[in-house]
Amino acid sequence: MSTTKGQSRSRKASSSDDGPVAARARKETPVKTTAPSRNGAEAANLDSEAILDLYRKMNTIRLFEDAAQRGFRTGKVGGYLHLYSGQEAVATGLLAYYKDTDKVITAYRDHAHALLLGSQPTEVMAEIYGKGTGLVKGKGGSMHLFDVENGLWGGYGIVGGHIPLGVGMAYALRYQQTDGIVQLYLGDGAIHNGAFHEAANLAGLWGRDGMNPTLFILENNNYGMGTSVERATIMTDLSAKFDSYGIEHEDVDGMDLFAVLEVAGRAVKRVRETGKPFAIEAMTYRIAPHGAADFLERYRTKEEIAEWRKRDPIGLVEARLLEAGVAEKTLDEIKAEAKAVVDEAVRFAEESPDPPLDELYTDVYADGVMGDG
Amino acid sequence: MSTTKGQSRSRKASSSDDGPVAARARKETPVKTTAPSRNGAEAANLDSEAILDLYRKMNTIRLFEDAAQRGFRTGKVGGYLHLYSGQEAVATGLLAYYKDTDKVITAYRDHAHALLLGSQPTEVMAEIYGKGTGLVKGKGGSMHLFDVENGLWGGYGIVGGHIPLGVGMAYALRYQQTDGIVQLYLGDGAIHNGAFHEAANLAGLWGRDGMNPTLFILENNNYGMGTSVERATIMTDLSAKFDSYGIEHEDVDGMDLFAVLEVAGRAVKRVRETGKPFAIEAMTYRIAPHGAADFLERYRTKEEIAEWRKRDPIGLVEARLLEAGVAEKTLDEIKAEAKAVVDEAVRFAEESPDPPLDELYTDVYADGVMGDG
Amino acid sequence: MSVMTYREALRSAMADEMERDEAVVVLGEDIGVYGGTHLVTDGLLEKFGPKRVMDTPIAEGGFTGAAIGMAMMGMRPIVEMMTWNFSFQAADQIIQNAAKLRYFSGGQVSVPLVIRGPNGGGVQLSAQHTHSLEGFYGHFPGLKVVSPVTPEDAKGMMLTAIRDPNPVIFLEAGALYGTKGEVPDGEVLVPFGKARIAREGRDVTLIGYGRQVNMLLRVADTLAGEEESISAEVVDLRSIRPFDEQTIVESVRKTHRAVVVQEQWRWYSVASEVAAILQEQAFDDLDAPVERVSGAEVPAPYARNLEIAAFPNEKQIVDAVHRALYRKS
Amino acid sequence: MSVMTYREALRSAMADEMERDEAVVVLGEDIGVYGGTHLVTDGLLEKFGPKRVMDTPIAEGGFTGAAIGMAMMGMRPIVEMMTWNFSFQAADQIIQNAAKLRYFSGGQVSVPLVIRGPNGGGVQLSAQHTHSLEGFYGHFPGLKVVSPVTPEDAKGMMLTAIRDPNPVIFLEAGALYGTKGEVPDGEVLVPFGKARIAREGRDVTLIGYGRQVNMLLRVADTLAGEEESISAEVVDLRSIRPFDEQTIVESVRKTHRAVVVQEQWRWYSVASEVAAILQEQAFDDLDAPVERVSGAEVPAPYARNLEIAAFPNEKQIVDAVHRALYRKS
Ligand SMILES: Cc1ncc(C[n+]2csc(CCOP(=O)(O)OP(=O)(O)O)c2C)c(N)n1
Ligand SMILES: Cc1ncc(C[n+]2csc(CCOP(=O)(O)OP(=O)(O)O)c2C)c(N)n1
Ligand SMILES: [Mg+2]
Ligand SMILES: [Mg+2]
Repeated sequence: MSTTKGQSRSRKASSSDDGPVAARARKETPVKTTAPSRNGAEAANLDSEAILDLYRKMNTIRLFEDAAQRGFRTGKVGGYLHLYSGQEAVATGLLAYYKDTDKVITAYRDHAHALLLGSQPTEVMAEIYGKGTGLVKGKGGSMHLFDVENGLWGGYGIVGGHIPLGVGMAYALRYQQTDGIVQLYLGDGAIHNGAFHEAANLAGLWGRDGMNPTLFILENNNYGMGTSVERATIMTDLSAKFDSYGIEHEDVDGMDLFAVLEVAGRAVKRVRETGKPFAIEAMTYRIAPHGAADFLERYRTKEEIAEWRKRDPIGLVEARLLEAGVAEKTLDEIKAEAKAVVDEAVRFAEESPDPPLDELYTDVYADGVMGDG
Repeated sequence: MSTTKGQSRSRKASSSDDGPVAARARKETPVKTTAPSRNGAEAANLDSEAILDLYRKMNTIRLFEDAAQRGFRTGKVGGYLHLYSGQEAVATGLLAYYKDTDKVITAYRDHAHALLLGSQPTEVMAEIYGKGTGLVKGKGGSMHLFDVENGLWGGYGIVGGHIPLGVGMAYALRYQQTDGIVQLYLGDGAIHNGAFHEAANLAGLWGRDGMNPTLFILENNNYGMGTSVERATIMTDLSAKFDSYGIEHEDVDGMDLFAVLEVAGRAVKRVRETGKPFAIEAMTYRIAPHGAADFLERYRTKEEIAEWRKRDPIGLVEARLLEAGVAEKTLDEIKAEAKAVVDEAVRFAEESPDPPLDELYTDVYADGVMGDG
Repeated sequence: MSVMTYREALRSAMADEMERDEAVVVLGEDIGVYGGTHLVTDGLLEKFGPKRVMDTPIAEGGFTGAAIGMAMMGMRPIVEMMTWNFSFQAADQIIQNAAKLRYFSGGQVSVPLVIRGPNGGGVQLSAQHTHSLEGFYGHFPGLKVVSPVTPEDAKGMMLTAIRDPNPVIFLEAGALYGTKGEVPDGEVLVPFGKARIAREGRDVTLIGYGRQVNMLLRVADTLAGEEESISAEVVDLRSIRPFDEQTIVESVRKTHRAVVVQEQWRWYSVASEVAAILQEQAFDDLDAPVERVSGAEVPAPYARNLEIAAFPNEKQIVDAVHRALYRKS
Repeated sequence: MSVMTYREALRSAMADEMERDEAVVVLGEDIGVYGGTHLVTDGLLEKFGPKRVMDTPIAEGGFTGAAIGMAMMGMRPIVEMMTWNFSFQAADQIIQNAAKLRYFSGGQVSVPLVIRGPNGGGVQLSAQHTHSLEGFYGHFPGLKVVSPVTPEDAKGMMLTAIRDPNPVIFLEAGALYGTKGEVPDGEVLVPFGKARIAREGRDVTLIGYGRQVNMLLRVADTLAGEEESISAEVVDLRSIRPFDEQTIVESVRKTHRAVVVQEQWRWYSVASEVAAILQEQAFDDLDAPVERVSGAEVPAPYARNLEIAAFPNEKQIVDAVHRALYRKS
């Protein structure tokens, strides 16, 4: 535990040399809740079955990412490939509260979100392989996963660019009188982009009339590619930046599934009920490189990675389950099942055909103009 | 006095229904100094001669704007025309501390800045008239006044667009080891634009190493065209938005020249010495329409304008001077002199020739490529 | 039929569609309380209320992106760009999201969005406030780009735009908001991708769009009045993407000569494409090179005399016609 | 002469100029500690320190605007766009400020700025990460736009760009960073506005820029090897603005036929302009329409087979040449 609190505190603290204003801003944010919540599970009233299911999902994500990475290293996967490894607890905890009227939107690090929302691992892997059986027919690739039936609205490659979309989607959900909310994921690097600030201001403004049920989930893995938070801003208490838009916020230890579950449950309920935006900053870490082509990783030390690996989110859940008396064997079975799912996904992807060439010209326009089929 | 404090407080207070976060943010900003500072003049150690000179400048600005407005109404001036009337105390107080190593950059409401920095009123008016004798040869017009000899670096028409420029200029001033600072003016509407947020974050970041002597002057006249502050954001304490970038800030009654002088003196000194950015939010009001073509003004009431006119910045200085025993006659003489200066500017502008046609193709490139002379 | 201004034509199209379809909303800067800086949306707030007529902060990228999100959910937002000059701040949203979302979602998402506002110069707004962006946006697959000149087309094409399931860049002739014309009553939609023969002629084809079309019609009169009278056909492109190649090619097959006129800069522009198309598809029919008349290759100047010199004028066009007919001016 | 990669050529030009001139600085995302995502700036931080090699937050509009401000003050900033796809977020700064500042300041200000980075596709980055923006930026007066393909030009044109007193859009062939070539030692500047005859020929002129030039050279070989051998001249435009009209016109006066190839989309593009120029200035010399081969009119797809189909290929070009020579393929 102490490791992260150390990590996360030191990260926040890195702005101590920012002068009184930043210091004040830091003080002023709501009490941080990065402390582990023993009873997160209870708060989330999840029985051990439910927890085992989340554990299964986290394992599937990790193994899925490892397999995608192998596909890239062996030249079967092209383009960019951004892995979620290390951050599993965040999306797993948040999406445990997904309701079918909700919508989810994120950036390019989107495999986990698709898997958690119920997309077929086979089709997700096929998309990453660029096959016609892929989630978006091989047209988008790893960065552009969409499965609107299951609530996933992308998958975007331009940092900051998807944030205004999510805010507009949230407006539509209330305009259309649904009880849905938007789970909008962004990274610590995206928060310095103007698109975030313009969108957050609109969310706060529209939320005044209950017209903006946006739950911002800031996945602070301390790096935007190779640039650490403290090298990107001097006001490193990122969640406090939501104060400028009248958006309340809370921090959470993003490595601890149970802490995430607890905060997520409260936040989702509140956003759904009020129609006002809310923000969660999850302190997390990607143990994977930024992208599969990020070979050097000069921007961080092996030691730092090792420190965080000690708090691997899957390991933490495992410890808790064993502690709770779940048999080692049960966990091994689950891991085996997860592996089987991923192996099948890889097999499916490898054996799937390329998209038919005439797909090149479809889906440009919604109404067959200009050579669109 | 009470009027403004009422006005300004009510303006800040308008966020009281923004929920606890905004409320907290408001609380957390430094103590507001919108209260009038009787000794602002002393603090700025200005003798009455100096004050009379500032009074002269404010009158010149007001009469200049009235004349430009007449030019527009009579069809002699084209394009857009944005008047500074009502806001004179802000730039007059701030630029009283201009030093010749400093640079000034602002948006399109820029006539006063040029006049205060020592541009010839004749050439400024000629520019507004689109004449070849204008400050920028008739090529830019009212929105694009430049006089780099005197420290004016424009004059920009795209809201938010000039803010990153000012921050980069400030970096250059330190990189080149001068003691200059940048006075960067922006409006309350511009603060919602992404360009502001990206630039302010860079200013804070570069300021950490003393490489960003930017003095942000937020001229809060409560309207972005026809949109009031509280209709543009729910977190209406605009200066508090600088907290996100570790930039300290202070508010001032922008109608009171002496209050502005006091804050300006401290702020300019501090930015110059530290190389770190600082922000001043001046609560002010434009008694003129947004632009000369803003005829309806449906967005505000005659009563509101009348209320503010009671605190006309020129009237307030006048009262203080009379109180201090300056003779009415002296003030009348100054007004007459100011009028003479403006009349001469108009005569010059009207009699000046159009730019020669071959000017159309000059100043496109700094070296004569592609037809550029 | 009823006579209305270009401004009223746009407004009535929006009002009609808002009446007809709850999904249609309008958002932008000062379109509500202020009434719209060009009064195009005047009265809509009173009629449809603040949930459907939304004043926004000055954040073109943010509210354009939000409108894209609304459109993804099945709403039909109309974004007002106070002027198109401000759309550079929204270029990332328009080009990276609106234009491409349908493609990179494998057809799962569509973006029924209209972005409209005044385009082009002519009233001394100088460099930052004077752009003609037909080619700039027309370059990108996934967008539709139109530029009506008559009140009739303004209404008919706005109706089409609002019902279009794709993002539409609607470039209004800002200088013509006050001009009147006959407009058919009711739902008369004008399809995209169909150019309009504004005047029939035999000797030369004059091609343009937006406010240039009015100048081309004046030039056609002038040419008809010349000693050796020249009969000019005037084609109003109307739609930049999709583009009606057939109409201009057929016209040139008849006249054997073409002059294309635009306010925008020459390089990599609409006129470049028109010349390229004609030499590709009417190579043997052309008796002279396609002449191009474009804006001066400089940022727009402020001074009235310089601004006038920066835009195409009737004399330049007449001279171009004479060159195309190998006559001396 | 020394052999170096395209990447090394760019780096050595920047390093040389930074040595020579204190005013030159580099800024962008992950160009320092990370070494540059394409390693073009690798080593510069160690050599010149953090005040001259500045890692920035992800705020293209902000840091590009800041660089413009530095340039106004007499510094010579080089901005790295990690890829040009992100420049849409800086379009307002590039088009509204960098391109126009000198004009609307009446010549009081100049902006000696270089914005550089990889441009074009080919490695399955899909729709949002695949653009070829020569025409997009080339449209605007006030900007210079160049696109070198050889390591020699990469260095020579970068030296020219850094010393240019105007804003230069430097579009690198991202797919070619690793390709090697001979580069003259020392300060050998390559001027802008001068195209390069990459191969002499008699029967047809193949026109392109960037990585297409290499394909055109391969096609020229193919054509030479055909039964009825075709002698193709290959012109590398190099500079998009200013543009060398003379070289292509003279070549076509000789060959009477032209095929222009580009990765970017056809509509309102560089190829449109080339065709327009040739029909204007070589009307009587052209024995066939100028043929255009462009990228498929769709956002870039991800799947390898679709991406390959979306870009011009040798067969398409050969077919275009045959059409231009009225031969059947
Ligand atoms: C506008 C823009 N600039 C740069 C990039 C290149 N880029 C891709 S991911 C990334 C880092 C983003 O960091 P963060 O938001 O923290 O997300 P994370 O990768 O950590 O999940 C950058 C700079 C981009 N995609 N878009
Ligand atoms: C990006 C952009 N959007 C819209 C406009 C149109 N516009 C000109 S001034 C203005 C209001 C700006 O308000 P504020 O920043 O408060 O400055 P003020 O006019 O009050 O001095 C607007 C919306 C613009 N010039 N640029
Ligand atoms: Mg990150
Ligand atoms: Mg204002």
